[in-house]
Order: sequence, then structure tokens, then C-alpha cells
Amino acid sequence: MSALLDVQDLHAYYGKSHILHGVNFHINAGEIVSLLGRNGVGRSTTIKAIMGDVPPVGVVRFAGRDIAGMKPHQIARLGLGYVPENRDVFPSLTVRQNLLLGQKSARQAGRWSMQDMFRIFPRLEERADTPAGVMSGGEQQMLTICRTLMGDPDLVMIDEPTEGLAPMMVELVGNLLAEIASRGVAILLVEQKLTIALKISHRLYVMGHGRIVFEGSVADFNANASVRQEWLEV
Amino acid sequence: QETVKLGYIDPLSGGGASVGEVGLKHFQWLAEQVNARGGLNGKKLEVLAFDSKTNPQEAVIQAQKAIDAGARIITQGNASSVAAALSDFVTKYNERNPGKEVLYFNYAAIDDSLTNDKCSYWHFRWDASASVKMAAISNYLKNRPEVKKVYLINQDYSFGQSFRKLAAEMLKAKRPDIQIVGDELHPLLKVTDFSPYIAKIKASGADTVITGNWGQDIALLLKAGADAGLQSNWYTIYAGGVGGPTAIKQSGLADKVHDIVENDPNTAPEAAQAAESEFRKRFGASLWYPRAVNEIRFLESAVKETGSVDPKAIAQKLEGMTGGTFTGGKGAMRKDDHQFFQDMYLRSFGPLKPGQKFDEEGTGWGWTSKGKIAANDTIVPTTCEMERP
Amino acid sequence: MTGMRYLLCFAAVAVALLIAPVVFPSSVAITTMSLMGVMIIFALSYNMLLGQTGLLSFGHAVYYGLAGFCAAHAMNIIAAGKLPVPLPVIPLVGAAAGLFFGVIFGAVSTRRAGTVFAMISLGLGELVAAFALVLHTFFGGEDGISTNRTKLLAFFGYKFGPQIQVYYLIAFWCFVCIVLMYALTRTPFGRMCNAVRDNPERVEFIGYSTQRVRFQAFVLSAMFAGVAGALAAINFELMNLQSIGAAASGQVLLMSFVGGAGHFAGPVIGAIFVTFLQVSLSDITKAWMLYFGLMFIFIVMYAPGGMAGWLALHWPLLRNGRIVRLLPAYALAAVPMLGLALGGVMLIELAHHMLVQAASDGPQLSIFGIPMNGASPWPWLAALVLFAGGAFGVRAAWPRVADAWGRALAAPGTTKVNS
Amino acid sequence: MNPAIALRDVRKSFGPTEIIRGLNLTVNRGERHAVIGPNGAGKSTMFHLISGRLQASSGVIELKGEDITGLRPYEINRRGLSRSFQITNIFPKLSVYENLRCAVLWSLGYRYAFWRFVDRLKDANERAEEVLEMIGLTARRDTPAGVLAYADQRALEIGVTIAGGADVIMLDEPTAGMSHAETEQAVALIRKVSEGRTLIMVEHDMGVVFGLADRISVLVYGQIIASDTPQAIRANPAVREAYLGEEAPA
Amino acid sequence: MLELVTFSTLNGVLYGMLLFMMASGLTLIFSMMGVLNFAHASFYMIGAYFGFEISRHIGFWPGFIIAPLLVGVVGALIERYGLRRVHRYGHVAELLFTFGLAFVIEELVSMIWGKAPVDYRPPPSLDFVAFSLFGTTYPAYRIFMLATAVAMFVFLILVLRRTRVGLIIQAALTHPDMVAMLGHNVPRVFMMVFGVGAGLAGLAGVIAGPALVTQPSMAALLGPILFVVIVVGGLGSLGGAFVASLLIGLIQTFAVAINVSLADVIGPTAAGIFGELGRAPLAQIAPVLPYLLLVLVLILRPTGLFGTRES
Ligand SMILES: Nc1ncnc2c1ncn2[C@@H]1O[C@H](COP(=O)(O)OP(=O)(O)OP(=O)(O)O)[C@@H](O)[C@H]1O
Ligand SMILES: Nc1ncnc2c1ncn2[C@@H]1O[C@H](COP(=O)(O)OP(=O)(O)OP(=O)(O)O)[C@@H](O)[C@H]1O
Ligand SMILES: CC(C)C[C@H](N)C(=O)O
Ligand SMILES: [Mg+2]
Ligand SMILES: [Mg+2]
Repeated sequence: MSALLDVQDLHAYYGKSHILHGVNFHINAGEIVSLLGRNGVGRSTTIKAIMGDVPPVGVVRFAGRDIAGMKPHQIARLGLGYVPENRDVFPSLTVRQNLLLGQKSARQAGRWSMQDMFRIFPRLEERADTPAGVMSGGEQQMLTICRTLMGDPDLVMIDEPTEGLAPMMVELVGNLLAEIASRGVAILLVEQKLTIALKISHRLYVMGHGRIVFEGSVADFNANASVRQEWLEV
Repeated sequence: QETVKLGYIDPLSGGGASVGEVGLKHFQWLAEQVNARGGLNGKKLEVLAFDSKTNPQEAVIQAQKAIDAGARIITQGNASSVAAALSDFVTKYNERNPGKEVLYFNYAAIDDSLTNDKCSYWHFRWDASASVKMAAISNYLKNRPEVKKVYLINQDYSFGQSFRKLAAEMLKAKRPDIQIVGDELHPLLKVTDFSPYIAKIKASGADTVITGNWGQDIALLLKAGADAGLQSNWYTIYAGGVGGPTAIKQSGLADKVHDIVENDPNTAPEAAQAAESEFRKRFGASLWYPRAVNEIRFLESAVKETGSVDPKAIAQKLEGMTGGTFTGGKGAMRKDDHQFFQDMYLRSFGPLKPGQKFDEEGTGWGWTSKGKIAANDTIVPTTCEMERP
Repeated sequence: MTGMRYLLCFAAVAVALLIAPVVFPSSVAITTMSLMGVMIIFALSYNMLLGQTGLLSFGHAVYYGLAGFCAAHAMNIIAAGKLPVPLPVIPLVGAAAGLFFGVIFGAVSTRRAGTVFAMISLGLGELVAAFALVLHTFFGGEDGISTNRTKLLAFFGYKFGPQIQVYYLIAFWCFVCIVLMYALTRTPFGRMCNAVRDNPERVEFIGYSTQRVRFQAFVLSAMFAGVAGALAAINFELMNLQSIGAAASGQVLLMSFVGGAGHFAGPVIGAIFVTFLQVSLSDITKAWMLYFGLMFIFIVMYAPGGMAGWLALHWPLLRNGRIVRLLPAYALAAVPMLGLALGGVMLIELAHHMLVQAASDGPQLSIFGIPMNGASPWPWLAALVLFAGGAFGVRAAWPRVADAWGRALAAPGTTKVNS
Repeated sequence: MNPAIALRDVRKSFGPTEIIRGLNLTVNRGERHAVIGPNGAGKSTMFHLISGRLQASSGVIELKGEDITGLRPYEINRRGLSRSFQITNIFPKLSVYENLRCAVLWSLGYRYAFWRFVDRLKDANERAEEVLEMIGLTARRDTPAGVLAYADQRALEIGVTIAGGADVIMLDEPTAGMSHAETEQAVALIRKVSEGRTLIMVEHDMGVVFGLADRISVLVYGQIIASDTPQAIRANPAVREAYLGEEAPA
Repeated sequence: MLELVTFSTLNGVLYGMLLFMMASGLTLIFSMMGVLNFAHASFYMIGAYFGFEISRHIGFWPGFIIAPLLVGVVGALIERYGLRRVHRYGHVAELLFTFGLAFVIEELVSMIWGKAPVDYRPPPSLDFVAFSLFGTTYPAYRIFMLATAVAMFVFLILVLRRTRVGLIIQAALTHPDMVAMLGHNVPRVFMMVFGVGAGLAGLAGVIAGPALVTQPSMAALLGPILFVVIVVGGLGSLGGAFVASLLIGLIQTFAVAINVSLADVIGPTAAGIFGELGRAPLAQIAPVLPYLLLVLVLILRPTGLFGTRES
């Protein structure tokens, strides 16, 4: 079967600075894939390029369609979900309204209902009617993830979901990711903390110098320590 | 071949635009005729238009521009507030720039103070002053017993205020029995809906409204009156302005709306009527300002007689000058205050009577003269003490 | 910039002010330049709010106008009482008045920032304007308050009758105010204004009260507006409602933004440019309001940093001479642009003539001195071709320009500009 | 001598929900004090209450023995307390240098002065340079703060906080979103600037917390459930259960 | 007296409704998109002139339908090819854009239809007396205006309740990219909202034109008062705008109707304290009142009467 998301020789630029130098990778339906790498190597940029937030140069196919050059909202409507790293909640809207905006059309029943979200993060239900802007850092993080899920994507790209989360929460998020996958939604995970990445991922990619420098299963990754210290540690 | 430049400074935008535009047409038309007759002592008369936005300060700036552009005569009419500023400006300018004097011809701003306490040697007014017009109206009311309750509504600025004062005084003197049931001042050219005022007039039970309103303020006032079915008599100065006749017709106030001007097209002599028709054909508006015609006529002859276009000479000549007016009567520019005196007509508006030629705004209604006031009977005293150079 | 550099700049300004009347001696020019001087002060004072402190005000004319009226009254009183006060100090009266009203209204309005402040300023502006209509004795109603500058006691023999003398009086105060207002931006207070503009919340956590900063900025800017107002009174010898109303407030906002609120010099450029247009445009064409509006729309759309911002963009390139790399591209773009402009102007003029004048004056008109007949299709066709062709050309040329920019900037050694 | 900061039975509710529910905390002078706790426990809110951004519904807050309850942020800051924000909060259009210089002006007594030039204020400029050096942004001196990379902005956030030389410093998740390398630098910086001062810090990175803190308080559901030395906290089962979970601190 | 009160009320309500018809569009644009649209009154003017032009050729009723639509389209185009570009430069830029726009529109209108008022009349079908009280007649046309305004109010309430447009825009103001990446077509929503807002103003124009004057200065005369309405009512609150419109409408008319000055109320001392202000009859102070209201409300309750947020 052909991959759900297939990225070939992807380049990206910020103004003049060349960030991605030909990234190649793919994700199959229902798969959890982690994208590792040091800060500033270009993982977020990769995701943004796929979403069309940063103009992509190269081939990006999603569900068989070439989406490079499409507008972000078109791409999103094809079933590609994105959870940004810097918690872009809509501050003036309430938690509930934020979640509502996650849905692409007012009345659309997908894999996820608001109830599911509240079940997973009861905290959100407690705060459902407070403006998202005043929520705690961690709560905002939870909200961003849920908001994207409300759009019922077939693939979610999550950028550093555990940033600023308390250790307990980190585990919670780990479980959520598992649940997401269990509903047949593929995941592209960008993480600092290897812990959950290694725990839940089916496959791993490691980025360096704006390229993919390692691809393999968790086992392969653990097997060759050189990758780890060359590309991840300092 | 050099030209004599006439700076026309009046509202060409905003609420006064409708009046100002027509005024401009008058002077452009007159200039053509002068030039057709060989110009002012051989020189072409050219009209430069400047937008005063009915605002004194703006007008002063424009006057400066007109002068910078070479105009030595400026003319203006809307409104008295602006006129006061211009008169003051011109006076100062002339005293500061000897040898470069500028004349100011006022063709419509009729607040009395301009020819009394504020009078200036360089200012010449070709329209009858507010007191003249009010005197005519009040005299007419003397033998109109049906007028019992009068409502005054005027624009809140120099002219409106003095007109209102004059009305009160003169009525008191000539018809003490008349009761003034309302006395209103409203912002100048800012009111969009006069219904509240009409409601008030109705409530006051007035049978007659006297107003000096002009421009959109008279049109809208009459319109609102029509909407509310106000059936009172109107004594106005500017009901003939744009939109006025239409509104009157709408409210079916046959022969109830009056105005006081220096002409009655339907009884005017041949020449005047010919001019009237030509003007209407050409510009689609009535010839409102015969006084403008007089102004240019007198200018022309003053130039002819002095043989120069030097403002100073012209001014001297004009003082006390007499001559024929547009309507065939005699006109005189009084020396003491530079106020022009001419025959006036009190008219009322209604369905065209047999033999009447001119209707207004295609309403099929027109003006009928109720009485002519000979120039001599319009003369009012002045307190002007003029400093002559 | 070093202290020396400032001195040079200001010296240049001073010289420019001095010789301007020599370069443009016509009375039109001098009248215009006097007006510009007043407007420069007014616009700069406004930008203390908009550009420096991030306060959008719709009522700045209030301080300009009120001060103007006070100055006018002061002049009349002085003249009447033969008081030993020469004209050149009248602007101080204006400053005092501006300060006074700044304190009063500032206390009310600077409690808040953002939209609320903007709306309060709008309200106060209209409020004062409306009251002015009622209070006849002070504001003189529609007629306004007129005065006579020559009636004050002579100043070293100068009575300030002739416009030229007034020009130099204005120029003097203009210079003083420019220097002072520039100096202000370099003070701790000036810096805190910028901080408040950028992030009022954080300011409170480094020891400053945003309200106090806003208030102080407001009062000072009102004071300078007052100087401008007084000079206006001297220049026109007549103050009336127009100087207080929303129109004047809007105009000063326009000037600051079009000139470039992000740069100190912006409002100066804006004041000169806008005043020039207002004075001259109306003589050149009857449809000047139309051009006026279009011009602003254009600037807002294509030079959001205002004229100063646009210049600042080129400054570094100018410094390191890379500007030359742009010239070819610019030259290329200039041609179609010219076509576009010409076509546009022709269309407007033709339309205006046919719609407004033709009825009475016939279809003959002349554009740029070229006579043509608006009734015949040819001029229209020509205009359309020019316009469409120009538009197309610009579209085609634009990538080239952008590209040239890219290369010029990418080249090393180009320093970043910040206001 | 009285503690740097003391909160007594402080409460804060937003509408119906009470977020801070009778919070008591004492931070002694000169100690590095870490506050940990689940997300939404009220750590940032506590910071807001102490620094005057929010007003407590009830209770007393003291700074160096002085009651500061209900004072405006700038008044509290002038009394020697300075804080950073969890979500970066600097002056984006001003250059890095200006950011720092603005931060020192008040403490050097220049207040709202509009009669002297900033460039001539020797002490202010020296202090700014010094901090610039300290946070390692000398290279970016004239860059508008808004365009700095995330980590650099966090560094500047800390810089602005400490520039005024306040003797009580509060940092809200200073290292959030930083890489290990950056985190280590940050920790070093924090250690340096908190020399001889009082430091209160919220952190989720246990490495940092246990590396830096002299004492740790655990805030859960608006109450301090424990306030003790790192060892004791680590040992405390309640804390493990409420917060640390399985992950053993580094 | 009763007569005066009745008619002042009627007139006040009518004027209020007229204000509301425009304010409603402006609330959409200003309080949702944050655009201080100074050209809003200009759309109202275009509406009137379009209505006039159409009524000349095919009659009032077609104009009543078509003109607002046209204005809406014009608005949408302006958003698409002008405002959208300016949007990213911030509110002041947007504001000045609409500023210039107002200029251009006024000039174009007076170019095409002349400076003088045009003769735009109510349709014969509505040109009769609805009822007459105390000998004063009340034109049916004015009743029709009232009805339309109310209908408009209901329509808007429904639209805003049923759709998420409000949410999308509010979110997009701060995080446009994020909203887009959730699958919403932000630019289109903005264009639609602006179009609808303009269209509403247009409708107001079509209706008000015949009742008041249709002339190039009609926009400038109504401009600022609209901001008073929506700010006093509270940004983003349609109900607020509605109430505020009525409030100001009534205040304005009654101020004219009532013949008292401060002096009459608190005795001659007033003149002492307030000088002329004390002596001036309320009618003359009328223009001041809305702005007084605005300032007071903003100082005492910055969110406006029914508003929830400050900006
Ligand atoms: N808006 C931007 N403008 C210019 N450069 C940028 C921008 N955003 C990111 N960069 C640069 O691009 C590079 C990659 O950034 P990116 O955010 O993709 O890194 P990352 O792998 O996500 O690291 P992290 O998210 O952990 O910081 C970094 O060097 C960063 O400085
Ligand atoms: N202004 C407010 N209105 C309503 N609720 C608020 C407000 N401010 C904070 N809250 C709520 O108070 C709780 C505590 O928030 P706070 O930011 O203090 O958490 P925190 O301990 O800092 O969590 P984190 O570690 O995730 O930052 C959160 O549930 C938040 O939603
Ligand atoms: C032309 C007129 C309308 C001017 C007005 N009568 C005035 O004196 O102000
Ligand atoms: Mg990243
Ligand atoms: Mg927090």
C-alpha cells in the first residue's frame, strides 16, 4: 500500500536562510512516527512546510494527492492535523469555543467528540467556559492537542506536546497518543524528551543539518548508540 | 493679453455646495458676457473658483490663494460668517500691502453688521441687508390679520441670529398683537432630519413660520414640514433655493410660502426674462442672483468711467454710484456703508397662473409677486463709520 | 548616531528653514511654507502619541484648536490693553493652554490605552467641538474669533504684517519644537514611551506606571500642539471651529501616518507633503479630493511605513552604494508606472469633465495642456490603453524589482535599520 | 530577620472557581526556592498574586516583612521584587540593548526624567552592557527583540527580570522549551544572578529543580502540600503520587 | 404636550432605527474585524444613490433589493483588493485606508450625481399617510423604515447565533495562520463579513435616502455618531448597538423638543456656574449629548453598556 504521507526532497527557507536541505520520509496510515533531532535542526519547519505555513519546495503527497503549494486550510481539510509547538490557543475565546473551532464544519461528527476530550483531560471540562488565554501553560498545551483532534484528522503532526507539562501530565499525553493511534489516526511526533517517543513510536527518524540522518524502528535506534550521541546529545 | 481675475470664494463642497455651485455658474456666465462685450477696458474677465467649505478660516486661506493667483477682486456670498472673516481679511491685507489693494464684493451675505459695526471701505454688498428684507416682510404682515402665531426658526450663526432678532423687534413694532410662539436656532447646515423641529412647530400651534434658512436647511425644513403635513404660512428669504420648490409642491402649500428677493421672473422686463430663459436652458437652474448681474454691471461701468481696473479707483467710483438694475429699476451703492439699494419683490409660490412663463424645478408651480418695494422704501439707516484711505 | 551628527542634522534643518523663502520667494510659496511650519509642529506633537507611545488619538486637534483660541484672545487682550508683550512670545501662551487642557483631558483619557483611549479621544474631540458651537463668547460661534497680529507691540521694529515676517516667526518656533521633541525621544521618559507602546504590561514589572507614562506623553504632546495652534492663530488671525473639529484631528493623523509614524522625521515629511497637496492640488484639478483619497489609499497599501519608512528601506543601500543595483529594476518599473499614472489621470479628468462641466462648458478640455474632445472616443481609448498597459507592465516588472531587492539585501554588509 | 516573602492564607478565585485555596508559604532571604506542582495547580497565579498582576481575594502577602497586598505591580517592583513570565513577555520592537536599559532605568532613580539623555547615563549603560554580557546576547545587541530565536528570547526574559538588580527574583519556568544544552547555560546563568539574592522559581524540569533549589515547595490545587529540602521532597510519597509520578528525577 | 411627546418618541425611535441599520453593519466590521471603518457611512451613501438610480429606471422595489446587494459586492471587492492587503499592517493602516476610501467615494458620487441633492422619493405604493394624530400625519414610509430595521436586527441575531463566523474572525484576529491550519478559509470569511456589513449600510441608505436627503455630504454628517452607537452599546454586542441606537435617537429628538436650559432646571445660579452653557436651551446642546454619553460610558464602563471586551 502507498504511504499516507510521503515527503520527498523537501526544502524550506526563511527568507534567505536555507533550513531544510532535502528531507525524505513517509508515514503509513495508523502509524506513530517520531521525528527527533536537536533544537533548531528544522523539525518544526518540516511540519510547517508540510502544512503550507512555510512555502515548501519539493514533493509532499498526502493520501495520494500532491499538496505542496496548497493553502493551509485546504491541506487541513484533506485530513492533516497540526498541533503547533508554541500553544497557539485563541486567547479571547473560551475553551469550549476553541474546541468548536477545531471542527471544520459546524455540524460534523468525527472520531472525536467534545466528551472524549473532557474525559481524557477532565481539567478542560472544569475550565470549559474560561477564556483560553488565562489558562495555565499546561492546560493550554492540552487544549491545543484536543482542538486539533476535533477536526478529525487522519494524520496529526504534534510538535513538542509535553513542553511545560508536569511529569504526570507527560504520561497522560503518552497515553493519549496511544489512544489516538488506536483509533486509526497516524501520528508524526516531534519531541525533546526521548522517553515517550521511544515508548510509543513504531518508527523513528532523526534529523541533522536539515536532512534525515537516521531511519528505523525503536529497536534499531536503541541498537546503535552512535546516532544518539552524534545527533541528539550535546 | 492680460486678464482681470475675479476670485469666487464660496462653498463648492459640503452642505452649502448646492448654493455655491449655482453662484459660480452665475459669475462664469456673466464673465462670458462681459468678455463678449470686449471685456473690462479691453482686458478679459476671468473667474477663479475657490472652495470656502462655508468656513471662515478656510475662506481666508482661499482668499490668500486667490490673491496669490492674481485676483484683485474677490466675491462671495455664503455665508455671513465667512463674509465677516473675508471683510476683515481684505481690510487688513489692504492696509498691509499698499498699492496691492483688493476689493471684496459680497453678493449675498446679508447680516447687517457687515454694513454697520463691521463695515469696511473695501467691502461692497449687492444684496439687500437682512433688516431690509425683514422690514419688507413685516410691512407685508401689517395687513395680514390672519397671521396670529409666529414661529421663528433660524440657523445658529451671525445671520440667523440677527435675522431672528430683527423679526422679533419689527413684528413687535408693526404687529404687537402677533404672538411669537417659538424661537429656534439650529446648527448651520448640519441637521439631516427636521422632523423633531416640525413636531415642535406643530405643537406650538403656530400659523406662520418665519425663517432665514438657506441651502439644505430650507429644503429639508420644508420637506419635513411636508411629511408631517404642516399647513402653515411661510415667510422666507431662500425658499427658492435647490429643493425648496419641490418640497413646497410636495406639501401642497399653494401660495402659502413666501420669499423676498430683488426679482420676479414672471413680471420682469423682456431683457431680464430673455436672460432668465437662457440661463435656465444652459445651467438647468433659475437665475437666483440678479444681484450678481448688478454687481458685474456696476463693476463694468465703474471700469469704463475710470478707464482703469485698479481696485482703488474702482472703489472710489462705486461709492454712491447709481445705475439701472437687472429688473429695470434704479439701483444705488450708498456711500456711507457700501450697501446697494434696489427694488425688492415679495413673492409667493403656487400653481402657475395664466401668462406666467417660469415654473421652478419642473414642478409646474412658480413665483407670483405679492408686492414690489421700491428701492427708496427699502432704505434703512446705518451706523457705519468708515475709515477711508 | 553621535552627538556631532545631531548637531549637523539640526544645522541643516535650520539652514533649510532660513533659505527656503529665498529659494521660493513667490507669495504663494511663503503662505504655503508658513502653513507647513505650523503643521510640522502639529504632526510631530501628534506622533509623540501615535508613533512613540502607541496611542491612537482622534481628538488631537482639540489642544491645537483650544490653544489657538486662547492665543487669539490673548492677542486681542494684549492689543486692547497695550500690554508690553511682543507677538513672538504668543506661542508660549499656546503652549500653556495646550498644557492646561492636556492635563485636564489627559487625566480622563489616559487611564486606558488601545481602542478605549481612541474612542474617548474621539468622544472628547466631538464633545469640545460641539460645545464650541454653544459657547459663543469664547469661540465666536460659526464666525470664530478674529484678531490682528500687527496690533501688538513691535518686536525690534517688526510688526509682522507681511507674511514673510510671520514665516520666519513660525520657522523659528518650528525649529525650536523639532529640536525639543527630538531630544525628548532620547530621554529615559522617551524610551519608556516606546516600551509602553511595545508592551505596556511588562512596563509595570520594571517599575513604571504605564498610566503615568501615557499621561506625561499626552500632556507634553498637547503642549506642543498648543504651540502649533498659537502659530496658526497668528498666521490666519482667525480661529474657528474647523481648527478644533474631527477634520483637523483626522488630518494630523493622516500626516503622521503618511509621513511615517515609525520615524521621527516621518511626520515632518507628512506635514510638508500633505499641506502641499492640499494647497496646490485644488488649483491643478477640480477632482483633487479624488486624487487626494487615491493617493492615501495607495500609500497605505504600498508604503505602510509611510514615506519615511520607504526611504529608510533604501537608506542602508544608499550608504553602501548598493542602491545602484536597484536602479535598473526601478527604471524598468518606472515606465509602466508612469503609463499607469497618466492613464489614470486622463480617465479621471475625462470622466470629471464630461460628468461635471461638459453640460455647461461643452466637451472641450485640455489635460497636461493637451486639448482634447471628451465626446470623442479617442482620448478615452488612449487613456484606457495607457492605464491597462501600465497596469500590465507593472505586474510584469514587479518580480524584477523584488528580485533586485533580494540581491541587494542579501549581499553582505547591509545593516538593519531600526527607528 | 523576617523572610523575603511570606504568604498567609492567601485565596484567589476567578468567578465561582477558587484557584488559590488558603495558600501559606515562607521563603527565607538568600535561599533558592523552587515551586513545583501539577499543571493548573496555581503556580503562575501565585506568582501573579505576589507580583501584583492579580489581586488576592483574601489573605496577606509580605515582602521583606512589608505588607504588599493590593499594591500595583510597579509599586511592588520598586520595593525590590522582580519577576519573569512563563510566556515570554519582552519589548519586541526595541533592540535587545534597549530592553535591558529600560529595565534598569527606574532602579537607578531616573524615573520619568525628560530633561536628560539616556545615552549620557553612564551607570545605566554600564549596567545594561553588563547584563547583556551575562545573558550572552552581546552578538545580538541591536537586534529587535521580537526576531530573536525562542531560546534567546527566554534568555532576554531573564535578563530583563534581573537587570533592575532586585533582591527578590521570581522566574516562571525559565527553561521551558529549551534544549538540554541551552537549559544548562540557563541554569548556570540563574545560579550566577541569584548569588546573594532570593530566588523563587517554577519549573517542570526536575533536573533543574533538584540541581538548583535549596528548598522546594509543592503546590497542588492551590495549596502548598509540602515545603522542604530536595531530599525530603523526593522522598515524600504524597508528592510522588501527586506530581512526580514514575519519572525519577535526574 | 402629549402630542409633542408622542411624535418626539416616534421620531426618536425612527432616527434610532436608522442609526441602528448602519451601526449593525459597523458592529460586524468594527467589533469583529477590528477595522475602524470610517467609510461605513459612505457605503450608506452609495446605497442611497444606487437605490435612487435604480428607482429611476426600474422602480423603487427592485432598487430596494438590488442596491444593497450591489453595495455588498462593492464592499467585498474593496476588502478583497484593498483592505486585505492593508490588514497585516495593523489597525491604523486599515483605518486610514477607509479614510481615503471615504474621500474617494464622496468625490465619485458628487462627480456622477452632482453636489446638489437628488430627488429620491418614497415609492408611490408607500407614499400615503399611515395615520394622523392630533392633526399631525405620519407617513407610511416611516413605518416601513421601522419594520425593515427590526427585520434586519432579527436576521443578524439569527446569523450570528447559527454560524461560527464570529468565532472564526475573533480567533483569526490574533492567530490567522492557526485558524487556517484548522481548515477555515479566513480571507473568505473576512471578505464575506465586510461585504455583508457594507450591504447592510447600503440597505440603510436605500431606505433613508428618500426620507432624508440624498446628497454627497450625507455620509460625513452621520459618520462619527455611528462609532458612538457601537461603542456605547458595547463592542461586539448587537443588542447593545440596538439599545444604544434607540437611546441616542430618543435623546437627540427629545433634546430638540424640550425647551429647557440648565438655568430653568437649577435656577439662575446655573448661568453663574456654567456661563452661557447654563442659559443655552437644551435644543442647542443636543449635538453634544451623544458624545457626552460616549465619554461618560467609556470612563465608567469601558466595555460599553452591553459589551464584554474592551477592544
Ligand atoms: N521565523 C523564522 N525566521 C527565521 N529563522 C527561523 C524562523 N523560525 C525558525 N528559524 C530557524 O530555523 C531553524 C529551524 O527551526 P525549527 O523551529 O524548525 O527548529 P526545531 O527543530 O523545531 O527546533 P526547536 O523547535 O526545538 O527550537 C532554526 O535555526 C531557527 O533559528
Ligand atoms: N484570569 C483567570 N480567570 C479564570 N481562571 C484562571 C485565570 N487565571 C488562571 N486561571 C486558572 O487558574 C488555574 C491555575 O493557573 P496557573 O497558570 O497558576 O497554573 P500553573 O500552576 O502555572 O500551571 P502550569 O504549570 O501549567 O503553568 C488554571 O486552571 C487556570 O485556568
Ligand atoms: C447666500 C445666503 C444664503 C447667505 C446668507 N443669507 C448669509 O447671509 O449668511
Ligand atoms: Mg520546534
Ligand atoms: Mg504556569
